[in-house]
Amino acid sequence: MSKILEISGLTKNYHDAPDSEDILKNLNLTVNEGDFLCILGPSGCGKTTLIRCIAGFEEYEGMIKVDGKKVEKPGIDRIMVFQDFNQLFPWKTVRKNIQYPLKINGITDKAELDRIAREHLELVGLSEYGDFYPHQLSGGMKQRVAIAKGLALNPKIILMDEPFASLDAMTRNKLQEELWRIKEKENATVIFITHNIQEALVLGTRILLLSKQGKIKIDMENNVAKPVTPASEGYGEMWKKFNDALWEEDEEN
Amino acid sequence: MSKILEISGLTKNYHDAPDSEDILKNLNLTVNEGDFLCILGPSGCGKTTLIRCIAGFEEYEGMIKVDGKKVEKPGIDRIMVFQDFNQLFPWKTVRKNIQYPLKINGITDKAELDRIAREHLELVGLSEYGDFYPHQLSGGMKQRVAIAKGLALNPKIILMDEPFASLDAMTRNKLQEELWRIKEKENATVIFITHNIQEALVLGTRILLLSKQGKIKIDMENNVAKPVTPASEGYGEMWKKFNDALWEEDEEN
Amino acid sequence: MKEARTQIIFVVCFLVVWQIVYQMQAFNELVFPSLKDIGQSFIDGFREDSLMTYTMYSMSLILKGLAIGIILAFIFSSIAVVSKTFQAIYHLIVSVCDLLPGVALLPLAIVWFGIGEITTIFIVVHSIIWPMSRSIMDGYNSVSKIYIEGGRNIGLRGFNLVKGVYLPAAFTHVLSGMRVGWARAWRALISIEMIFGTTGAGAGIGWFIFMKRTNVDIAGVFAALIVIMIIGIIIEYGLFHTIERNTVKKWGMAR
Amino acid sequence: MKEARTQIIFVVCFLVVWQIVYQMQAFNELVFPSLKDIGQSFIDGFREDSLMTYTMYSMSLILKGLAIGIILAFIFSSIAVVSKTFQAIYHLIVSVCDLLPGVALLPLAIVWFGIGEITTIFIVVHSIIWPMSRSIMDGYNSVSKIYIEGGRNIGLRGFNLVKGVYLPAAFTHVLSGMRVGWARAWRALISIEMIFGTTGAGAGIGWFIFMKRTNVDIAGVFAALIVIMIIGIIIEYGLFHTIERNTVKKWGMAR
Amino acid sequence: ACGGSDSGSKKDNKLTIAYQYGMAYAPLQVMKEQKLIEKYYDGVEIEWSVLNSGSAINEGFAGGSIDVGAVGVGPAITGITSGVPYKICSNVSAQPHKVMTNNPNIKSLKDIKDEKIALVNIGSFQHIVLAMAAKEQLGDAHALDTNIVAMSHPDGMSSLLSGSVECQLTTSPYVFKEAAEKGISEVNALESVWPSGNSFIVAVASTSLQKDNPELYDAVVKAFADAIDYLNNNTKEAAEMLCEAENVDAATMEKWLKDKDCVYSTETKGLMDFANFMSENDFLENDGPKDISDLVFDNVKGN
Ligand SMILES: Nc1ncnc2c1ncn2[C@@H]1O[C@H](COP(=O)(O)OP(=O)(O)OP(=O)(O)O)[C@@H](O)[C@H]1O
Ligand SMILES: Nc1ncnc2c1ncn2[C@@H]1O[C@H](COP(=O)(O)OP(=O)(O)OP(=O)(O)O)[C@@H](O)[C@H]1O
Ligand SMILES: [Mg+2]
Ligand SMILES: [Mg+2]
Repeated sequence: MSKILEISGLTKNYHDAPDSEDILKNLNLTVNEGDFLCILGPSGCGKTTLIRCIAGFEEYEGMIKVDGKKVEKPGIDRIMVFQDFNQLFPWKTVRKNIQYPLKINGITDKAELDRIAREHLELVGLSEYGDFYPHQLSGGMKQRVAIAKGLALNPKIILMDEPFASLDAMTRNKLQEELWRIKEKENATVIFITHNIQEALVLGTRILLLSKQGKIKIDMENNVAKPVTPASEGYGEMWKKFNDALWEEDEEN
Repeated sequence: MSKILEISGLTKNYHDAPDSEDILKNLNLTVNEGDFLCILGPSGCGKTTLIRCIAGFEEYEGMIKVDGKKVEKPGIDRIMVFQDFNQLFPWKTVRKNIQYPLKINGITDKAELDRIAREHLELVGLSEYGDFYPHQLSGGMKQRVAIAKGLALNPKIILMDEPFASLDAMTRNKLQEELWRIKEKENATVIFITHNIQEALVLGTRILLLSKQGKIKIDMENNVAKPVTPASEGYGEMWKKFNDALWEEDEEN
Repeated sequence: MKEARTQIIFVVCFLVVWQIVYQMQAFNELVFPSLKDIGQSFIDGFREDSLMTYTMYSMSLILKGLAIGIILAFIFSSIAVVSKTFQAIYHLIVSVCDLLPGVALLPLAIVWFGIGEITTIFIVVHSIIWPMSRSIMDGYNSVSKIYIEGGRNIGLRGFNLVKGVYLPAAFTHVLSGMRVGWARAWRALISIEMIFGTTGAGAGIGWFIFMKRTNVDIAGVFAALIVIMIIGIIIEYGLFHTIERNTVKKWGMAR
Repeated sequence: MKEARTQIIFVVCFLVVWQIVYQMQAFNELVFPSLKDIGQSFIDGFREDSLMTYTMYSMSLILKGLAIGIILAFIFSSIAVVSKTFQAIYHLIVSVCDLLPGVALLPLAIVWFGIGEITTIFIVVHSIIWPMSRSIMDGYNSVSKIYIEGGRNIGLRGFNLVKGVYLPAAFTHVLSGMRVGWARAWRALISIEMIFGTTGAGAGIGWFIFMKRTNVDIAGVFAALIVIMIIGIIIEYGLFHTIERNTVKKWGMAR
Repeated sequence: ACGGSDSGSKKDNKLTIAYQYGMAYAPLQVMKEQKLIEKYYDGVEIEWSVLNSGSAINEGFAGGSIDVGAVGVGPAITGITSGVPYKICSNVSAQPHKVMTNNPNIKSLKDIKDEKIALVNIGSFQHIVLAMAAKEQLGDAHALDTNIVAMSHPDGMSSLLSGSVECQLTTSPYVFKEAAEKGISEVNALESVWPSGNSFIVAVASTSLQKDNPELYDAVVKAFADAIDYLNNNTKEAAEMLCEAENVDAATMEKWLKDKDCVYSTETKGLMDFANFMSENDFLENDGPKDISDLVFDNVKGN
């Protein structure tokens, strides 16, 4: 498998105060094409910062290469679903929010656009909400539209920042399945931040545990056979490993 | 136990379109003082809308009484922690965000204010971030500050909208414990929205399952003895009951 | 509806107070005319003094000036978002030019553009382009970071980013700027007509005011002011409110 | 720093182009003076024509006018947030009054306030209170709902809510309005001084321009404009930028 | 007409005339209505502009966009001595100038202490005339400068009537209107220094017009003469023509036109005295004219 993402010596400091600390320090990471990389880690450890750097939103020291090319600005090859509820454009309806990125990227056929929007709205269970404006949606619904919008673009790399955090168990389950299906079909690479160890085990082909200053504490393949359930072989063991590491993390602070 | 909250015939429609549907329809609910009421339900079913009505942010039909008085506007007796990451005032530092509500409500002693802020920042693990502005925090950190701010006010009714959704398991566990402790100490009443059945079981003395249009599908006391763990007696049964009901919910749609 | 009722009641009260003050003879009649005189001047203005023609001429100048001013303000502000260098320069230009009153530039305008309509339009443009540019640039600078990132994320660059994200996201600022610009345009136009005069091309409502004043016909001046006010109300409640309702209010970005 | 460098380069280029145009004799020397003449007028202005006194006098009027205008704009806009009735009325007043040029109101002001400084200040206030009120009200109306709810949630009501939430949350709009107001104040003051003036109470920079213009001394006019520009640059980069850096930029609300 | 560079090519049939509003400019109104220039110069296309200040007209000349204009004596002298490329081509009118007051105790300039005097502008014709009177009667040309409030004639009138100022130096028709109000009286001040009939408004023409297109220039001069004749001989008809702009009935207009101080003439009067006074009393930044020929074209008669 080819390396789609290579990070070496990544250091990030927001420099917002004279004595501001490095958020990420000399981080090295390689991700292969088709990987589903889940990132766990305590709140504030730099997960979001890391994927923002990969997405091209932040200046950084060190080197991030996507497909061999240094990341300097955002690109349509890396689509990000943000953590924030307000990432939809409030001046566009839900449907337009999904179609607009497609239009910009060359899909102009009306029927095609409608089909894609319909399919993806159905996927996230919001078929009836196409004409709503974002401010008329609940938190979870906004988040689902953002996911639909990201997936509709069929990007090579999908960066997701706790996308399912505000969804109920059912919707979450369904979307997890869909995400996995789409990734497999398109052979996309997914980098996925979550606080849910179970979710990481269910989805990830590889799981990363980040600790303070972006130190990679655990970086391992997830060998539990898909589809993963709590009853799968090796699940309990893996779960405990990450859970313990996270607690340990906590005690260190 | 005295009834602190009485809701009868609550109907809510945003009237944002000529044919807009009722979000909540004829909802009846009574909450006793000291209750810890957890609300589960699929995304978009009206959980946020319900607690916004209780908090006094929405106009509604029907009757909501807090302590026997009709709710018409927000009041300092009902403190709400919103679902949105941007609920902190961006123009105040983290510490000021916590102290400002206290100042308004009559606590003017500098030392006292500092003590409260310090204690509560410690509580949510952000002692070092008192002088940061909200935009310098991660999503989970913002959420924790909002929780600290809400708790610092010692309100009689705490309304929380998925407050722990973006927190890692450890932080979440710790805050769950703290929340429970504070509630016990102050004999506060908590209404708590979550998507996590386990969380509902761990925290709630009473658990509500809402379905479309705010229909109350399950409303039961949580009799599992505290502290609740997945190993507690009755836990598995309860968990299954809610999980099944939620799946059923999903199939109905 | 309730809003309109309040406003009508207010206007009526205002008129009543006016008439009472008039009756009290607190001011010389030459400077404080009765409602009747003003009404009469208003009607005469349209019937005899071709106030309509003056008004239409002013409107046509305003529209030209506004169109040019708004378009230029948008173009420059948008370039300023795209290019940091241009932003530094344009910001300086705006800070400086916004302070120069049209009257002070009149000599230059006369020299550059002669004494025709163009000079008037130049002054009108001068009086709106800078405040509008400020509003637009301030708006652009306060667009929430997440929308910009959302736009860049889906591949928007340069002017497409401005059009697709900055502009709608800053629309409350932009609308605010348009309102200020519109008002400025009127004020500038009328002042210029009153200070500078008229040219062969035609005369506007400011000239009408000037003539009425020269003839110490204050009721006539008020009649002209009322025309301006009526136009203002039509534009504010007919145009701007409608735009607002169909944009920022519909989008949940303003109340 | 990079910004300042760009700006200095731009100014130098501008001056060079000016001098080249002058050398080409494209315009009559009377109306397009050389840099040397302007510079000379500038120096003479301070040395002989007490330009400094004029400037200080204008500044003192501006400050008074601005202070009154800003305070009134804040008070009225804030009442408008608290009371829907007042909002309807005030919105109407602003839409209407903002269109009336100071020159047209001058006769009334003279009658009401006599011929002293107060009349000038009145016109300055008139020229800033409406656009500022618009900016502030538009800003208040676009404050994100969640901040208002956050404020009401912790028990803020009425003016405390305005002070504690609306004002800081709308600060980009407010600053934008202050900048527009500041520029308007200058423009209004200079126009008024050019149209209406007294030598008794003191004379301002507009008066200086007027006299230079009467004497067809365009270099002198430019010298005065340069003084205005320099003041503008000091206020913009010394005051407004500092405020901006210590508020909205620090708060992450603007770039 | 854009820019000064094309002022040499004015030899076509276009002519831009700028004047100001009021009965002092009546000859231009007559020329316009009766197409007098067209009568003497076939096919000329005239653009008439009514500008509100002498400065604007001066700037128009400087920029080459005005060919003929009518301005006060003051701005004309200032313009010529500052190098604006024009000279006086004809006298236009004299108008009554009076100091009016609402304070019956003020009988002469000596009675004015810190009372305010409204007049149109510092450096204006009115200001200079006042200075002449001040020099004669108070010994110092600038004795009253601190009493001056600059405001337009109508503003001055309403201020006088409402008591905001005590005195106003004004001209027709305001002197007539004010005289008709009760409580307003005239201050004896100006007759001795600026006798009736002295030039108030003069016509100026660009030097390039005179040099490059003398026929058109002559047509303009003749037209002024005709218009002034018409005003003097057909006062009734002229009054009817002018009354609408002044918003009075024709009879009143006729009465105003027939006032002894309201003189329309092509001959300048007192021009050089005025220029000398300006130059001696710091009203000019540049050197004053040495000779009347510095101020007027050869065809102009008068002093
Ligand atoms: N814009 C910013 N300016 C300054 N510091 C920032 C900024 N954004 C984040 N930080 C800091 O960087 C650190 C990591 O933030 P980040 O958002 O990457 O955390 P995270 O791992 O995503 O946490 P969470 O799980 O809570 O979202 C935090 O300490 C935060 O204070
Ligand atoms: N401001 C609004 N205007 C119109 N409709 C709204 C508004 N807010 C919410 N809704 C609608 O009300 C319904 C319930 O929303 P609510 O936010 O209460 O859901 P929720 O149960 O909190 O969901 P989630 O778990 O996703 O946060 C949704 O269908 C939503 O579209
Ligand atoms: Mg994060
Ligand atoms: Mg919700």
